[in-house]
Amino acid sequence: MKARVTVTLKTGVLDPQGKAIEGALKSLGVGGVASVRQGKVFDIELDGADKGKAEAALKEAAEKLLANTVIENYRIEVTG
Amino acid sequence: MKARVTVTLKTGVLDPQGKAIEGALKSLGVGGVASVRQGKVFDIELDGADKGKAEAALKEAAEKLLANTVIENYRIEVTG
Amino acid sequence: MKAAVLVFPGINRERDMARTLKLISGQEPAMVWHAEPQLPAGTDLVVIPGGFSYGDYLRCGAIAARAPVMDAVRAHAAKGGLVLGVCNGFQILCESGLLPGVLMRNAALKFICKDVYLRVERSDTPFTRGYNAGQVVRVPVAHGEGNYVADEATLAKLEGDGRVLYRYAAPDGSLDPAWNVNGAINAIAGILNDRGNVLGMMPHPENHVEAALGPTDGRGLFAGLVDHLKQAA
Amino acid sequence: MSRNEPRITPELVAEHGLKPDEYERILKLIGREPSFTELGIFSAMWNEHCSYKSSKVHLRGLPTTGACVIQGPGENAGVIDIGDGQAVVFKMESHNHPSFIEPYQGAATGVGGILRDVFTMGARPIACLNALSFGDPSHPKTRHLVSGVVAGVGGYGNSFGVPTVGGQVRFHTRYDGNNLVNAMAVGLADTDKIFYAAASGVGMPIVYLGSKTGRDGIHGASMASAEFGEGAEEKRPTVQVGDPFSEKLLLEACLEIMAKDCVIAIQDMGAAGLTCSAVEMGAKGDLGVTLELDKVPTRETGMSAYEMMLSESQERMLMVLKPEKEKEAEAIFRKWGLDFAIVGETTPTKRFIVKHGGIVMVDLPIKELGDEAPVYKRPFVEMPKLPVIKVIDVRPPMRLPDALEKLIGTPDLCSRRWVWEQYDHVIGGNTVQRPGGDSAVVRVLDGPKALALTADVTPRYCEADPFEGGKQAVAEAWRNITAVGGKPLALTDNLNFGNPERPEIMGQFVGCVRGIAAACKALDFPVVSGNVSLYNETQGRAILPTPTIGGVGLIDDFTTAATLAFKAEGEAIVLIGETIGWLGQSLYLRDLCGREEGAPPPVDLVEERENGDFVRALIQDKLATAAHDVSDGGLLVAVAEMAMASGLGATLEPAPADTPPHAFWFGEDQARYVVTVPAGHAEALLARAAEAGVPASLLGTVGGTTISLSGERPIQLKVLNERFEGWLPTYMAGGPP
Ligand SMILES: Nc1ncnc2c1ncn2[C@@H]1O[C@H](COP(=O)(O)OP(=O)(O)O)[C@@H](O)[C@H]1O
Ligand SMILES: [Mg+2]
Repeated sequence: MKARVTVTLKTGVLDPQGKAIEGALKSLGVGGVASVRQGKVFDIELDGADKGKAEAALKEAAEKLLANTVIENYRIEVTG
Repeated sequence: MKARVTVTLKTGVLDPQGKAIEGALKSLGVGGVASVRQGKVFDIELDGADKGKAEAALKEAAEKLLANTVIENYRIEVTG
Repeated sequence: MKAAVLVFPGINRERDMARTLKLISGQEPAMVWHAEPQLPAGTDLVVIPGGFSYGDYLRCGAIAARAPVMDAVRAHAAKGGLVLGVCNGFQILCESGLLPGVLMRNAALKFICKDVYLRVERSDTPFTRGYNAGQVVRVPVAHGEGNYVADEATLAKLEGDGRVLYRYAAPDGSLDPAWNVNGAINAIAGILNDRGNVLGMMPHPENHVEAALGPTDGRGLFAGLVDHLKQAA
Repeated sequence: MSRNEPRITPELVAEHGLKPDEYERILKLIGREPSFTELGIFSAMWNEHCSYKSSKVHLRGLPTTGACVIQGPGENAGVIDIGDGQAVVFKMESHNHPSFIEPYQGAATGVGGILRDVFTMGARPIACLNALSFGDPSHPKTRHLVSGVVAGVGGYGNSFGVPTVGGQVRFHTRYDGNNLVNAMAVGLADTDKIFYAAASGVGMPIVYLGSKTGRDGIHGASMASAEFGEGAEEKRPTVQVGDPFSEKLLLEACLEIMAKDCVIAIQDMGAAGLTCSAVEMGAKGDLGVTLELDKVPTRETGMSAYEMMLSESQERMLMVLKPEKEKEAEAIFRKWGLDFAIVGETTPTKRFIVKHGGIVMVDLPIKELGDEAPVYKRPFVEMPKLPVIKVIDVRPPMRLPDALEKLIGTPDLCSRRWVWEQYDHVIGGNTVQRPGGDSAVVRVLDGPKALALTADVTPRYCEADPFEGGKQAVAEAWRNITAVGGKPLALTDNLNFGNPERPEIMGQFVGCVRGIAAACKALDFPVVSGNVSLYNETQGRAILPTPTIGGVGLIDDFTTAATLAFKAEGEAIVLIGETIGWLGQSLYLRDLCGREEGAPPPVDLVEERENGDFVRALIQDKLATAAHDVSDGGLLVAVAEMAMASGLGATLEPAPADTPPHAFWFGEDQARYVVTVPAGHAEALLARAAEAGVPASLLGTVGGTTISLSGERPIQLKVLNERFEGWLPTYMAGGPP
């Protein structure tokens, strides 16, 4: 089974990376960029075919390791 | 306008970070993880309402900066 | 030797580099701001020093690689001018396309600062003529993303052309994964471009040049460059 | 005074951490009910962190003056004179709570904050140190905290570009719920180009520099403010995220405008950001300040005055600018891609006025905001002295070689390499002695001068006897500087304790501070800056009292600095100082006998000074080939460290007949050093010691690949090394605690 966990910064948390990228895009002359926030994706393959189980495992992975829940949110999608 | 650019490693490119996360998840006892690949997402706000223009700008951003096209693929979605 | 040291926002080893260049060549290098469209006239050697240009946000070296001054560096390299990129400089060179491959997170996923041993693979280049082929030199590394990766074709070409100049090795010069500090493929620490005038390397030879502070193995690289330029002149 | 702000209720006052009598004080001071924003400002200015209300009366007892002192406590950092027109600017600060919540960012922003304190004064940072205390290795959170904190300290310093050259790491169950992260930064400036916080001149522009303001770290009151904020937002985290890249730019930009003589006064925004910095600049300069919040660069929309005044967004500064330099200063900041905005001006009124959206949100007397903060003489009790452990009551649980092999691999004695290899400790090209020795040695510019830097404290001694423990922390820092041949000049402290409202904790605090003061006086080692961190407790259990001392010493010629590694076969090993075999509170007693007991070793400050001065002179006269102080673990551990650093072993003399061997080799008597001299020079050294009235005795001879004690099996260096280097990496990789 395939899944994607997307981890993004919570609103209001400073995103130095996004800020630097935003600046770079502007100075590269890419038009109309107002703001950039950077996040992470994890493409995960799981053994087994039980979607419920997979989701539980992914939630555990996100909580324990993939996301820093103090400053980040995460979203899980089982993609196939 | 809001958009998301997702950048992932091309198949075959080694991903030490993904590998390490995979190992960590296994040793945390998260069940059934077979493999992990890490990528990035950029949530971008754009000025203006022209979708075509926005997409062109995003493509330029991805090609010029956001992705290292030697090792990475990207995908653009205008989300709202 | 007329050296130009590039300064990008977030670069932080430019002083170390400038001091070493001065110490060994006797000449003060020019410090060149990233927004400059041109290099100082008569520049022999462009040095891209270490640090965290643009915080190393996005990818190491990615934003710096797209700065205006890099067009001038490309032009300089195209004319056969010498370019040396150390640490972040190496990353910037890869991102700018002047060198192939990329530098990924260290295999242990941690920043690492320690002395390493490098085996000098050949001595017939401007960047290694200060050493003997097979010589082992001790210099520090200080990086979180120095794990060199390239696709198989690129790697075969690099190896086939003898463009790997420095490799992480054991103190006796043997290759041993235990001494490959960041997990780089083929223990690659430094590579040359196809034309032989652009070198990128992760370790910091500029930090090992003064006897009063410890090993001086880094001197050879700079002394070799000085010799090369003298001879060329 | 303003629309749209919540009404002040007793609950709201309490949520701001203000006691009812403190609120009464506010009412009396301003003669009316404060606005919500004003309440926030009072709570920020009058909390423990900013006002030092529990500690102030005691800190007055610390000696803060001396021949080298240019600026003592009270500014962003202390400043000392090192000759040749050069000054060293340094301070230590804690980021304990944030690093427990979010270890990486908490530690990172701690480093960022202390760096800012140093470069605000016009100094370029040249070194960082860090003192870290973690819970028991077996506690489920410890590994996570260690890995996050160390990565955060490194992540910030490495990117900013300052070498992190020293520190301390310890583990103890009393830090389980409350780890400590103390970060120290050291910078170099010209004595005639130091910048201070006091504003001067009326009508001078106040400039906001650096990163934009967001809703970061708006503490206790964040809930209250959310109630009137726009719409239903997710609950905001109160952790700040560090941006070392911006800070590096801020450093370069600040040093550039300082060199161009644009600055009248400058102050970084640390705790309670805009509030503290603006009030301090005005109050110190006897001036009023007016701020126009509409001009403050923000990165979020709809921020209220309250939020802007209390935001702790990082990488920001406030500056009073010479008006004629405005364009020049702005151009420099723009070049570095930083925000630059004139947000206010100085006034003659001594009022602190804040306007937002055309409304005056704050109108307070600026001096009283700081000066009239409550000061408490909190009740304290001294704990009864603990009994002195008699050596005769400590049966050795194992033979000496086994004891050494075991001790050297314990969490508190093993190598910290795993930590400091994650710190760039060579950047700058001036690191003469890297981590792993007694003090780090960092060359000053091109030399020959160098600084000796160290951070020390032994919390278990402080717990057992706060006064002796406080003395010991200072003495050990002084000793570590001496052991590399440095002349100790001044120190910074970071006083980490539990809840001061508990008399026994206050007793620890008072005892430690008195001990520190006594040692500073006796050793001519003044305090020039520091930080107090109280309320370090969880569930009513306080941390061990941990007054970290950061010491700075001067070496005239760095090429003469001593290192601890043995140098050559056949050299004589000599012990300086007296050994009676003090086992109380020793690691031997704690970690091998399972007894965390007794009175700690007393510190005789006269002896400390005599022995130290003697050793320093030996090093400076190039007589000693290696030097190392004796601290945690005692004499045999010190010898083992010298051996491991060199790969050379030692053959040791038997313990004196009147001292049981385990007490001799593992006792933690103070004021001791181990030095080596070339073969044949031992007699002369002993004679020199006798003449100086300093106890000295021959301990053995360097050589071989083992440490040999008479009548015991030889201890293989290889085995020692494996144990010494093994524990931390193994533990961090998930191995046994
Ligand atoms: N957190 C740290 N960061 C950098 N260096 C450290 C850290 N902790 C310990 N070290 C280094 O490890 C060595 C041993 O530390 P410690 O046992 O506390 O020394 P000492 O007993 O001489 O005070 C010292 O050189 C010290 O600077
Ligand atoms: Mg010591």
